[in-house]
Amino acid sequence: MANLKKTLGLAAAIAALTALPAFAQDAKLSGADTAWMMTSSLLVLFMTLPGLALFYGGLVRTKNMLSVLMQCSIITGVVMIVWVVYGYSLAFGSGNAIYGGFEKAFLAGITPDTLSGTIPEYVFIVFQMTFAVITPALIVGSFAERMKFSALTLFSILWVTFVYFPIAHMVWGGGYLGAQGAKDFAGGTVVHINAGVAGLVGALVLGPRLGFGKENMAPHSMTLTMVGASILWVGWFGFNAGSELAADGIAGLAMINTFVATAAALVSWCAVEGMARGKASMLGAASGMVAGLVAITPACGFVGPMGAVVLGLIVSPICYFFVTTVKSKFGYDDSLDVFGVHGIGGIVGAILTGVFCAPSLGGTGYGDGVTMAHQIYVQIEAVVITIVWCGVISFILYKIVDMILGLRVDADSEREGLDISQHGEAAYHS
Amino acid sequence: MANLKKTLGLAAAIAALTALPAFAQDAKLSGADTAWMMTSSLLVLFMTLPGLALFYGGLVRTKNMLSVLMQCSIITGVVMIVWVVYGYSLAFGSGNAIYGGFEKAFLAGITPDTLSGTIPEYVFIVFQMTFAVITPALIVGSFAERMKFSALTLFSILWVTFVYFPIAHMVWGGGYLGAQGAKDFAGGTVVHINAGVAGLVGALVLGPRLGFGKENMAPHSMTLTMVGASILWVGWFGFNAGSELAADGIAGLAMINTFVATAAALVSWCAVEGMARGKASMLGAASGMVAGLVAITPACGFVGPMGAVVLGLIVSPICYFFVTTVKSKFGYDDSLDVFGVHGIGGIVGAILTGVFCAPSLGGTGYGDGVTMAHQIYVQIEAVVITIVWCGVISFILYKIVDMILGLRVDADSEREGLDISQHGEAAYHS
Amino acid sequence: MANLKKTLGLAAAIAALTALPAFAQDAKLSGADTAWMMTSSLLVLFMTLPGLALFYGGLVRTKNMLSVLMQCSIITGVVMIVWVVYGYSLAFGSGNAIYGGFEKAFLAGITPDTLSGTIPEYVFIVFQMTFAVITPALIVGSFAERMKFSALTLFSILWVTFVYFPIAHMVWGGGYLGAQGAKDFAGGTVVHINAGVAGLVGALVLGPRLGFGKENMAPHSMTLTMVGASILWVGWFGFNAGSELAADGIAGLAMINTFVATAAALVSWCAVEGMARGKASMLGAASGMVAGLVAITPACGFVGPMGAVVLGLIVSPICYFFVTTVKSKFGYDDSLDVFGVHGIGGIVGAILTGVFCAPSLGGTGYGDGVTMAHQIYVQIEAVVITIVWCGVISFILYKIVDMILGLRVDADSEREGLDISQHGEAAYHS
Amino acid sequence: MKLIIAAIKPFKLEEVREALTSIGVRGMMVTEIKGFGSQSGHTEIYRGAEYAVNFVPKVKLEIVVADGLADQVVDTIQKTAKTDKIGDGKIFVLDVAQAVRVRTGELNDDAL
Amino acid sequence: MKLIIAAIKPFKLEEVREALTSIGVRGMMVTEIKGFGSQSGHTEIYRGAEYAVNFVPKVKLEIVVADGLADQVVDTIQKTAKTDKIGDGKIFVLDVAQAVRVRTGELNDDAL
Amino acid sequence: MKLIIAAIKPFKLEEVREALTSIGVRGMMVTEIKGFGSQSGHTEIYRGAEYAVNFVPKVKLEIVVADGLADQVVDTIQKTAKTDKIGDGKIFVLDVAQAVRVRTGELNDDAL
Ligand SMILES: Nc1ncnc2c1ncn2[C@@H]1O[C@H](COP(=O)(O)OP(=O)(O)O)[C@@H](O)[C@H]1O
Ligand SMILES: Nc1ncnc2c1ncn2[C@@H]1O[C@H](COP(=O)(O)OP(=O)(O)O)[C@@H](O)[C@H]1O
Ligand SMILES: Nc1ncnc2c1ncn2[C@@H]1O[C@H](COP(=O)(O)OP(=O)(O)O)[C@@H](O)[C@H]1O
Repeated sequence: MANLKKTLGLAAAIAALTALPAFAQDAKLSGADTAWMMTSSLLVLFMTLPGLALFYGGLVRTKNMLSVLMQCSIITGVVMIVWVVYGYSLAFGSGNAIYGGFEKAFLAGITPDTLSGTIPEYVFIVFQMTFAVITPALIVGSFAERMKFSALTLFSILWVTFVYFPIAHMVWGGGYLGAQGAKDFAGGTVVHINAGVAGLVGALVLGPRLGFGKENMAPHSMTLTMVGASILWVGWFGFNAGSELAADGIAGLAMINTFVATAAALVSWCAVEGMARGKASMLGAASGMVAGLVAITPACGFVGPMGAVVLGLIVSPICYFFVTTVKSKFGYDDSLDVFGVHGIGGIVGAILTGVFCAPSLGGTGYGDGVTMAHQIYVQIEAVVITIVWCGVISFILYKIVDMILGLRVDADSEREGLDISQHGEAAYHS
Repeated sequence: MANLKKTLGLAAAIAALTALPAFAQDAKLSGADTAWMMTSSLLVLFMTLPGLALFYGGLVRTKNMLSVLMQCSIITGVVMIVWVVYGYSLAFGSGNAIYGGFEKAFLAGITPDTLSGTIPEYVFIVFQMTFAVITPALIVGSFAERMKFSALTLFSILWVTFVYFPIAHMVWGGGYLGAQGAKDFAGGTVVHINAGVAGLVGALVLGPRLGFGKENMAPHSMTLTMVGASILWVGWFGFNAGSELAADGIAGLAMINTFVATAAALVSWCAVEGMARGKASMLGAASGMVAGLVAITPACGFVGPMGAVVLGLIVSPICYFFVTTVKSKFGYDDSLDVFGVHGIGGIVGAILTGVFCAPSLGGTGYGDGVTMAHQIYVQIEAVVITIVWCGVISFILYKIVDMILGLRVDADSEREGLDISQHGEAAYHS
Repeated sequence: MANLKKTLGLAAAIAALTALPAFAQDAKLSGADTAWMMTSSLLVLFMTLPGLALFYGGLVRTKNMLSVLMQCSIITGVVMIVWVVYGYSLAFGSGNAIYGGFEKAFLAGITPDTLSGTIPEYVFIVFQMTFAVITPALIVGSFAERMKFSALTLFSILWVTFVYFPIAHMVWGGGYLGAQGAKDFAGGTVVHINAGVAGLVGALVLGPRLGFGKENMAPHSMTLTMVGASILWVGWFGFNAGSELAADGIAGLAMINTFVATAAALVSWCAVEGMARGKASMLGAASGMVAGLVAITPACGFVGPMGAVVLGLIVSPICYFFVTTVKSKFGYDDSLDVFGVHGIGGIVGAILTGVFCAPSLGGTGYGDGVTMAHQIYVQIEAVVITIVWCGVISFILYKIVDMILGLRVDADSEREGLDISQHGEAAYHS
Repeated sequence: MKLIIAAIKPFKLEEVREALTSIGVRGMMVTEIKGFGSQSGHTEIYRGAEYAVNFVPKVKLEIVVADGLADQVVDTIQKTAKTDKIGDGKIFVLDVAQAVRVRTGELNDDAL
Repeated sequence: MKLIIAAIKPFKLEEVREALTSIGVRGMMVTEIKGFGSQSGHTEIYRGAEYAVNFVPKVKLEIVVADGLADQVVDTIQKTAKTDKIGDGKIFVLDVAQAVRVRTGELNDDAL
Repeated sequence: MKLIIAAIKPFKLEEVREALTSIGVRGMMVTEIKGFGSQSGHTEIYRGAEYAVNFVPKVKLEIVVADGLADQVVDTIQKTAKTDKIGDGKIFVLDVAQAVRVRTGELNDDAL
């Protein structure tokens, strides 16, 4: 996606819809790219179900386990339907600088023979669909253990419609931010900062969990969290190397960077913990993995492997500082640190992308006449626009949902746990 | 597989074995198709181990967990051996309208250079092998928590030999049903209806579990069931998009349909539950996923994405009605609802394939001169033949195994649990 | 890798670095091979995290669960960094017969356009990197439940530097063993014998766990072990079929062999257990899977599917004999049978590769003028060199680490469990 | 008041609870325990290591009742939990000096 | 000495433990139990099969104290565990004949 | 009859069970508990949130024996479970009014 040639090619394709024959001449299906992109698409689904669901689920208490799994599942279900009904069109239709319009609603005019670059457009659609799914799923970590299931479902539909689709359009669909030259190879801004900010707003609007800071809220299964983090890593190659939309050398670059930045962030989180408290924990290692994955996401096709290692080494201490010191300072209850890891990690990655893509640092370089300073400026601009857009609209959407359905379960239901109170079942029996 | 051109190409290839040079001229290995089909093959193994094993295992009580995992494992082991020894030959040898004969027993005459269409024949063999494995593994859900391990092993070998291989030959191997024009893209009939019917017969022959309807038989780990369902979904892209045997636009179509039909079925199961009892459960969402996957299986290469959504929306309420109302009405103990989900979901999918492949509904259309009514007729014919063939022969095989080894463990072993009594170990310790 | 043409091609490529243009003419990127190798690389990561981590983790007691997960995680992190810093260069640089030198340290001179055969060199690097990661991770099973985390980390870095990289260079990087004609398609020697021997030495140096042979040390979750074994199987297709470095007929051969040898070993372990103690266990089936996977690793691109079945049938009884009878005879505490399964399985596989690659047994044949006897001789030579090199150096490294940090935790920490004492957290809460 | 402690087979729990409810018992505490007795355990083997599991899963009930009800409770448990197979369990009766309901502070028989 | 057995709501455990520590209690045994009483359970449905879960999760404390401390312990538990909602729990007091500290062999009040 | 309640270190369970069997104890109930006492727990940190785990895992034995055997049982447990380290556990003895074997209805000493 971040492959500008391809993005432009796509934009051109859209523009050329009225002049289809000319376009059809150029494009030819590549079986290899198709094979890779089908694999990438299923990998990103794998990230959400069961990857993210387990990563988050392991971190909550037993009584709320199923609620997390269910939230990830229902988001997957409804967002996919929304995507083919109007989401794809809003994000990737021609439209204006902010919204893509409804010309491709219900996937009108697309057949198995329609291409998007070198792959079937259906494959491009599903690949993008998995991104639209995982982004709202990431948010659930911030208000875990207290949100109503019905409210979550409604919020997710509204949120992708008014936050995700426009931002995706602005960055990838031919809209404002892409045109500014912001570099975001695989969705650091669109996915991670976006989810992180929406999560922070959610945590503030809903307020802390009952007993927060007093009761023991230790993860019910660190094992599942580790499995989830590992699956996220494995699936993330679809996310990052898949964002090249082809099986080529840049995809290979994105892949090696996704390996080594994550490895470095894992190690540096362990190192920081080791220094700060004498022991490296599994939760630390898992958090480091995710922080590294988040940070390399915007950068993975632009920086060199050594830049990726440094990026990974840097991001963990910063996120560590946020989830330990900053959060407890401000006292908000971002249950599973969506903001601290995805938001902060995404911001660090977005800005450092502007640094490490310098050829002198092993990167693939800047656009014609663009300096590092200018690139960093553009990166920050994209970050700020995302934060503001996402923060304001998410806040409004939470309030609307609160008025319609109520965001939060009552105290007794929260004490009993969401599994019983919201879903009428328990995660484990003997 | 259901790709008729390819199936015919394959049949031709088989027929042309005596005229190999002519065939060899046309065929050329496609690296892209090979890459995708290798990926697809391992995805279908992933569906069985650990996907299906966890989906089923999570649903039984702790004391029977390992028995389910072991049943899935041993079936995987023995059916793979049977497959390369004679199964592939029986299913895909030239033979007659019902059986393929023994010409390719022990994979005679096949080398790394032998092609099947555009991929190495070895890859075609393993892809088909994974289907032969998962089908009997699906059955174990119906008589879970009471069947002897030795009996299960023997039954599985007999069942693939006398039920699966002939039906696979009839549908895909150049036999009777394929010739009738029945549309089954990825195995709705061969895999799901087949397994569902064999499961129902098994549940009836073995009788209900001790304490059925009285004791609490709640799933020991809904978490594992959710993980299993998610893995099934991820792996199913190998199953469905892999059945195109190529990385092309139709594979892309099969993939998008496998995404959206499943999403729709997940949502509609939750919606039905929400209306019926006020709460949507994780088991419901997982069941919806599987029902959607089953239903789209025969249709995935023939219908459009909107048809797939509708198909998904329809199948869940029907399966829900079966696993809640019908089953309790008749009082049989299909422990994990193999018939209610795979059997019924498969039948719904097979028949609706005849409907939604209509071009007016976004489908890829019918054969020359075939009307929707005729196609539906042919679909029903294939369903009925499968039900009768599978039902009768499965019944006989259960009885034979019962005479030789006894199908069911004694009451004390059942109370103690199959893990200790059949395998001498326990799933969990501290 | 074991594909000699390719290995030579690679060696040639390295040699030709000064004559790059000539080389560049021949080489052309294959999208299909790239797609398959990217998939293979992520599959091998999947084997380690979470596959191997769960396989091992399930086998330890609850109180040591996280320590196993952490050991696998930290090895993944540090070895990846070491690999791009100097490991790849030591293993695959031109160098001498034993070491590859530092010319490619920090991946100097490699860009997204650099090819290795038909794939981007970056992809080759990550594929090989995943092998370098899983090998030391395999070792941790032997001294599980008693090793210090800091000692493990240091040992792993030293071990890959002084044992793994040289042996990888000798076999695959243009060094001594490859030149002798030893056949090792996917790493039976480099990975499995190597890890098995290092594990045995570790178990001997650290001594048995407190309470070994007296207390109940039953696996805390056979479920997780089964999941781990299944993931290993699924990921192993990347390991084995990926070692062809291309999506072609030999990759297909490696794949079918990896299916059927594993199936056969699974069945034969169950059969042996069934005969020896009347019951087949899940741990037996999982052990059989891994033994089969290990044994087919060196052979998978050289033998026919029927040879693979026989190889699988043979390996399980031999490993079974080691983990039950031999181990208890000698009384060493190889906690999770790294030597008994990986070491012995690897040796059996390496030697039988020399047998079953005979064309008369369905194999792809020997080099010009090489007899079966000579091939077996060469195979044994490679095994012995690996055992001696690895055994001696590993022993020295354990002793060095013991002097610097101490290898083993104190008795109270061991009783309390490594999760609390080394990592300050517990795997499960309610 | 009496405290009645009973170890029974797990699958009998529901039946016993219902029988007790029907004779007027209004509360109890239930714990999953490992029982050791004449009913023998089983052997598990993990890769050659043999573990004798000497304990069998049981459920322990603890019920406090007014003195007058004690005999009937013992009797009901004994009759309902019985399967005539070894390992059916035991019932023990102890004296209780005082009982308090946390919610209200009510004492003794009123607290039950 | 007295054995004080209390069934309380799980989320009250920490608070009660702290309150008891502050009045001089130096040890206890804590067990997760399933409680049955007037507080009703809930219903779970799994694919049409309905299971009435009649038990609610509780925590059981067992504390042995010198006779003189017993009343204060009962009182403290009652006050601290109370939420005024049904299901707050019960406290029972039994007589203990003897106490021994394993490590030292000390007896009775010295063992506590 | 006496009810002997003992909290011991989990890894001592097998040893104690064997020692008791050898002096004629024929049954017991075993529960995994969380112990609170002078042996301190540990601290766990999860992403900056610190949890003091004040409880240490212990195993509780409950054994009913004839009056004559009680002293020997207490003694055996004390000697076998002892490691001379803090947290070795406690033993308490209570009077039992009645015992019943569910299978046969046998009473008191015959029921044990
Ligand atoms: N002396 C005892 N003290 C405490 N509990 C006992 C005692 N004897 C038996 N039990 C409990 O009763 C259960 C059943 O006892 P067991 O001797 O196996 O069977 P039965 O009562 O039928 O002879 C045991 O598993 C144990 O939990
Ligand atoms: N008679 C009893 N014997 C033993 N435990 C009891 C008894 N009655 C209640 N309990 C315990 O006390 C808990 C709370 O009792 P319940 O009747 O639900 O509420 P409340 O005490 O507020 O009326 C129960 O869950 C159970 O564990
Ligand atoms: N007063 C008490 N009442 C009940 N159980 C106790 C009491 N004191 C200690 N225990 C139990 O005994 C265990 C060991 O006691 P602790 O004070 O830690 O060590 P020690 O007995 O060696 O001084 C505790 O973990 C707890 O389970």
